[in-house]
Amino acid sequence: MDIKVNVRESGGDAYVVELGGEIDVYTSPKVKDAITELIDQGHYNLVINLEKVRYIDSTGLGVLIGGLKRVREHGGSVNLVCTNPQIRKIFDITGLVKIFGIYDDETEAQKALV
Amino acid sequence: MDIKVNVRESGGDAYVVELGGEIDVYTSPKVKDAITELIDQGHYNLVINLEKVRYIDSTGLGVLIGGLKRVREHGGSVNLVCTNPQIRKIFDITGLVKIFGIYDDETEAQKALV
Amino acid sequence: MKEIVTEAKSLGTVELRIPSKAEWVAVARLTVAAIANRLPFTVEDIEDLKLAIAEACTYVIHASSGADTIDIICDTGPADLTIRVRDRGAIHPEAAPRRPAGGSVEGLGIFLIQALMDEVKHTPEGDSGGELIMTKRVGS
Amino acid sequence: MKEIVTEAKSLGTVELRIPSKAEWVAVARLTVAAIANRLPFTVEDIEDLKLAIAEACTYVIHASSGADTIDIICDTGPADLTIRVRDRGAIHPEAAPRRPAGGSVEGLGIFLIQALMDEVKHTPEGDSGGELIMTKRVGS
Ligand SMILES: Nc1ncnc2c1ncn2[C@@H]1O[C@H](COP(=O)(O)OP(=O)(O)O)[C@@H](O)[C@H]1O
Ligand SMILES: Nc1ncnc2c1ncn2[C@@H]1O[C@H](COP(=O)(O)OP(=O)(O)O)[C@@H](O)[C@H]1O
Repeated sequence: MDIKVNVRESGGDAYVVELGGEIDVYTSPKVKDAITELIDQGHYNLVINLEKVRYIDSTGLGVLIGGLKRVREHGGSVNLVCTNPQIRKIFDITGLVKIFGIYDDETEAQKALV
Repeated sequence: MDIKVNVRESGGDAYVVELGGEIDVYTSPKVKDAITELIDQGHYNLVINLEKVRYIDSTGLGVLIGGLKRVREHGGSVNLVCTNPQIRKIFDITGLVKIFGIYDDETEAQKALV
Repeated sequence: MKEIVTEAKSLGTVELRIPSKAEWVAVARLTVAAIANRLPFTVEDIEDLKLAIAEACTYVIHASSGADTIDIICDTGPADLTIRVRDRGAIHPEAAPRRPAGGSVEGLGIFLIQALMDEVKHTPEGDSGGELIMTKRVGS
Repeated sequence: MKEIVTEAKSLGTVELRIPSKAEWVAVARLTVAAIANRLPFTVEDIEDLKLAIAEACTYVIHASSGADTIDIICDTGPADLTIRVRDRGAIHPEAAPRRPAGGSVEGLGIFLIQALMDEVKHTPEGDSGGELIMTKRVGS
């Protein structure tokens, strides 16, 4: 029932959205708001860190996809950090591995942005 | 849904029953069997270690009380090891703290047997 | 069965029906914990609620009057959780000893419910069995 | 509503009714996990089941046809768990795209259910709404 959203600036014009807990139909609006706010402020290079996420459902995936679509319109991109095998499996099954850059740690994900 | 029962001999003629997991209406028969077996074998000085027990209900308490009654008939006793505050609370509320010796570690509980 | 009037505004009701068997009590415990987690209860409160629902189910199973299932109805208010437990048999909390010492394990279970919950009532046994109603309030 | 014929011998049925609202989906997830825990499922299987039930509930909530509650009926066999999800509205898994890419998030949810469960059926929408029936087998 809990979600943690922590947004911080990182190298260059990139921003890191660090998420923790469970991203489901109830909590994903909070994630969407955080991402939307960043994009509205003109930040189009995002790292979304899912290392502390224990659970994600299609609503959560939809928020990530929605974010990716919007930043791409501005030539930006979204890279994910994901180490949880269950969550990686979801990205595999859905074919979203081909759409997102998925990395094992934040530094890697950040470097790959530029 | 899981219970772990581990019985081992310790100093003197004492035996330690180490329990782990949840002791409820479903799992407590396994605990009762282990204690009954020890008593049937003539072991009347028992330390029951509840350090790894996350949950106990009245059925579990009943098994401990039943064991205590039986060993007392033979001049024996039961000491408990219990550090979990929630479980200690249950012993407090029910007044069972006055019936059992309750200790913070196994060595203490064992020494107090003799 | 008589309609139960809930005092506080309900924020949602969850109903659970489990077989009246020992191996299903853990499911009731975890469901109640998940429901309680939606309210600002402390971790200790949630442990109390888990024990109270388990004792109620255990009581129904032991007092088994041939009912196959246990119905657990959880009403969440803004700051309280009321759990109703029903079977086709009877639940008689007033039959419990005031102090459990020397009593039966059944008495011990009902005693724990009374100690851990803020309010415990029961409706008399009718054609459709008795009902135990217990409430825990946040911050009590 | 037509009686559903379960293929394997049932070891017990648990029924859960939650409000048809996002904040209650976590309760369905945890209840299903507790039920699955009674069977020799792996940790990964249990995660799959949690996601599948959440997707079914999310679908019902989004497709909301005015139903207030979601009924979740879990039948446990010796080596399988069948979950039936009902509301007063319709669930149409065959309307889901074969591959989710480019589809809606609703389609993605149904796609995930199909990918994670061993069998997914649905009964046509009648007066009492549609029903999604999904089964996961141990060791599959
Ligand atoms: N609070 C208590 N203090 C002391 N004894 C108790 C308490 N509650 C229950 N008992 C006793 O615990 C014992 C074990 O309970 P139970 O499992 O029902 O008995 P049995 O093993 O004889 O079937 C019973 O003898 C009962 O009287
Ligand atoms: N597997 C997928 N691959 C690519 N895009 C997808 C996939 N599944 C869903 N989408 C897209 O995800 C986006 C976000 O979904 P949704 O939250 O329903 O949209 P919106 O934010 O516009 O309401 C939608 O544009 C949808 O088409």
